[in-house]
Amino acid sequence: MWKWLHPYANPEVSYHFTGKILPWLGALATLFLSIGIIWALAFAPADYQQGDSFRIFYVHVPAASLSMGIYFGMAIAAFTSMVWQFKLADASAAAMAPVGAIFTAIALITGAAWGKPMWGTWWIWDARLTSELILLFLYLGVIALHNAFEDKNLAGKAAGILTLVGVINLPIIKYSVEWWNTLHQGSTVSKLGKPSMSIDMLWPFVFCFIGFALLVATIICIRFRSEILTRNSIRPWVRTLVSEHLSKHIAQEKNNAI
Amino acid sequence: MSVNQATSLTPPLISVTNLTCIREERLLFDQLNIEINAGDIVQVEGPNGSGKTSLLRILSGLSQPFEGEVFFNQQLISQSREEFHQDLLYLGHLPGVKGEMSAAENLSFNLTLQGAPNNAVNIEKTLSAVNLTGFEDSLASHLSAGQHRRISLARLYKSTAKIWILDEPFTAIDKQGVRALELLFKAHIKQGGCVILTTHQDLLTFEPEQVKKITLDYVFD
Amino acid sequence: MQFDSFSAFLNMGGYGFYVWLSFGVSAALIAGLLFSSLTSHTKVIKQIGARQQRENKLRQVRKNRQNSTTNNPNEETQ
Amino acid sequence: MSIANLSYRAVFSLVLKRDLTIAMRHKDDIINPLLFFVIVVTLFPLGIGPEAQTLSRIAPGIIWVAALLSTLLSLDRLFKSDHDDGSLEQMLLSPHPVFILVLAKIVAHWLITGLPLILIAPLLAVLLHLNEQSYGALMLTLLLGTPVLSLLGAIGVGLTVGIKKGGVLLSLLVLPLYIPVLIFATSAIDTAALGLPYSGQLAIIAALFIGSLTLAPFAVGAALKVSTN
Repeated sequence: MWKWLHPYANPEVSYHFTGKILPWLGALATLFLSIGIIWALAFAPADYQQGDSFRIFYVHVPAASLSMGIYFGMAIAAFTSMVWQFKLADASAAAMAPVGAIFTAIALITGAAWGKPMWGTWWIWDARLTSELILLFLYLGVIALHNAFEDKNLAGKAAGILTLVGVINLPIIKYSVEWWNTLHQGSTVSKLGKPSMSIDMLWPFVFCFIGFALLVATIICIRFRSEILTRNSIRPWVRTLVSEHLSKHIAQEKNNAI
Repeated sequence: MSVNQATSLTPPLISVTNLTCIREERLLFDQLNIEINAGDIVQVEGPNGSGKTSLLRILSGLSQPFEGEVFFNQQLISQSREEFHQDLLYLGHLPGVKGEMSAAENLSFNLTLQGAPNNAVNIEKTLSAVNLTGFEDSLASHLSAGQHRRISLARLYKSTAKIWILDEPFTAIDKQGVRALELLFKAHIKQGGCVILTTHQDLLTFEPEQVKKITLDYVFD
Repeated sequence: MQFDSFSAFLNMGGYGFYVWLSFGVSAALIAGLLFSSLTSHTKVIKQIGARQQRENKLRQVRKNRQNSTTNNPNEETQ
Repeated sequence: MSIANLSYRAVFSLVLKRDLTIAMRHKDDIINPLLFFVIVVTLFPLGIGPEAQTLSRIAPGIIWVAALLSTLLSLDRLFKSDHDDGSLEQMLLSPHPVFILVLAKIVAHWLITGLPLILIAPLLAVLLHLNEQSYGALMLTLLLGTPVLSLLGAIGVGLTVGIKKGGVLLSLLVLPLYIPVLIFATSAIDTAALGLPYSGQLAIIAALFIGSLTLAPFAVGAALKVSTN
C-alpha cells in the first residue's frame, strides 16, 4: 500500500496526476449530474404524501451526507499529515474545507426550503438541521483559522488540530442534539427523512448522489492543485511550470490583440 | 557552509543537514549544512530579515524547518526532546520575565523549570552578577527593558546546559555587561559547551578566527 | 415524464417556489465555488510568476552591485 | 548529568503556584469575568420581564450561557501574556513534558475563573427564581462542566494565541465545542426541577470531563507548538 502510494506523495507527480484525471472527473460529474437532476425533476414520481416538494430530497440528502463525509475526509487528511508528516495531506485538507462549507450551506438552505411547505416554517430545530448548522460553524472555524495564518504550512497544521478536535466532538454534538431534540419535541412534527422509497425514486437518487460526489471530487481536485502550487512555489518544477504557463498566456494575449 | 572543517574526531554536538526554511512564502535559506562542536562559538550574521532568528529557533526546536533535519548528539531533536532540552538554553528576543513577579521569583522559577539547582542565597548572588543587587524584590513590571534582559541572562550563570542559543543577547546591555557576558561565554566553551548567537556588534574579547561565522544572505525583499 | 405541460413542470404541483429555490440556490452556490476555484488557480500562478520576476530583478541588481564593488579593487591588484 | 530531575508533580505544582501568584497580584483577571457573569445574568430579567415563572423556566439556560461567555472572555489570559513576554517559549523548551505544564496552567485557569463562577452561581439563581429543587443540579453541573469549558477553551487559545486579532476567532472556534456541555447541563437542571433523577446527564458531563482531561492537554501542546513556530 505504502509502496504504491509513495510516488503520489511527491507534489510534482500528484500535481500532474490530478491534472490528468481532472477532465475525466469533470466529464463524469457532468454526465451523472445532468442525468440525475433531469430524472429527479421531471421523471421521478411525486411522493404520495409530500407531492413534488419531495424533489428537494434529491439535492438535500446528497449535500447533507457529503458535508459530513468531507469533514471526515478532512479529519483523515489531518491525521495523516500529523502522524506521517505528510505535507500533501495538509494541502488536500485545505482544499476540502470550503467545498464542505458550501455543501453544508446547501444542505441547510434546501432543508429550510423543504421544511417551509412541510412544517409551515422556514426553520425548525430539527436534529438534522441543527447538527448541520453546527457543522457549518465547525467548517467556518477551520476556514477562518486557516486564513488567520499567513504561513500556509502553519495554517495547515493549526487547522488540522482543530479538525481533529472537531471530528472527536462531532458525534458527541450530533448525539447531544438528537437527544435534546427528542427531549424538547412538544407536538409530533413530521420529520425530514427518507420515506420508503420506491425503485423509480431510488435510481435518480443514486445518479444524483454519485454525480454530486464526483462534482465534489472535481472541485477538490482543482483547489488541491492550487494549494500544491502555493506550498511549493520555490520548487524548480513550479517555476518552470509557471513561466511556461505565463509565456503561453502572453502569446495568447498578443494573438488576441492582433 | 560547514562551520567546522571536520578536524575533530568527536561527533558534533549539533549538526544540521539540508536545512531549508520558508517564511511567508519567502525562501530564507536553502540546503544549509552546519556542524557545531563542543567548544565552538558561532556567530550567525546577515542583514535584517535574512532568517537569523528563524535559524536559531529551528536549531532550538521551536520552529520546524520546511525541509531538513537537526541532530543533537547524532539523534533527531524531535526524537530526543528531553535530553536535548536538558542541554539547551535558548534566550530569544523576548525575555520571558513576568511583570507580576519579582526579579528573584522570576529567576527562581526559570531556573527550577530548567532543573538547575537554586536557593535563595544563590539567586541573590546570581542577580548581583548581572548588576541587579537591590532589585531582588521589586516587581519586574517596575524594572526597565534592560533589567528584564539581565534577569533572563542571569540564568546563564547557573546553567548546566551545554548548548547556549542566544538571539541578540547584548541588546540593552552596557559595555561592561557585554564584556562580562563574553567572559562567561569563554568559560562556557572551555568547559565543553557551545554558544550560538546573533549580534549586531562584533565580539570584542574574542580573536576573529576563534569565532565561527554562519552568513545568511539569501534575501529577496 | 411526470408533468403534462411545461407550466405544470414549473409549478411542481404547487411547490414550484420551494423546489426551484432549492435547486437554484444550490446551482448558484456550486457555480460560485467552481468559478472561484478555477480563478484562484490562475491567480496563484500569476502571483508566483510575479514574485519570480521580482526575485530575478533583485538578483540582477545584487549581481550588478557586487560586480561594481568587487571588480574595481581586483583590477587594481592585478 | 547534573540536572536535578523534577517529578511530574513538582513541575505541575511549580507552574500552578506561579500562575496563581500572578493572578493574585493581578486581581482584575479574577474579578472582571465574574462581574461580566453577574451583569449578563441581570440583563435577562430586564430584557424579558420580571415574571418569576418565565425566569425560573429559562434560568438554567441563562446561567449556563452566561458561564460559557464569561469563560470565553477569560480564556484570553490563559496563554496570551505568556506568549507575549516569551515565557511560553521557555516552558516549551523546558525538559518536562508539555502536557504537564499545559495541564497546570488549565487547572490554574479553572481555579481563577471557574471556581468563583460556581461560588456566585447560587446567588444569581436566587435572582432568577430558579426552582428550589434545582440548586444541587446547578452546582454539580457547574462543578463538572466548567473544567470542560476551560479544557476545550485552552485548545482554542492554543491555536489562536499567535494571531494578532484572535479574540473573535477564538469564540468561533470554541463555542460550537461547548454545545454538548450546555445541552446536558441545562437538561440536568430542568430534570431536577421536575423532581426526577438527573444522574444520567451528570454521568455524561463527567464522561466529557474525563475525555477532555485526557485528550485536551495533548491537543493544546500541539497547538502551542504551532503557535510559537
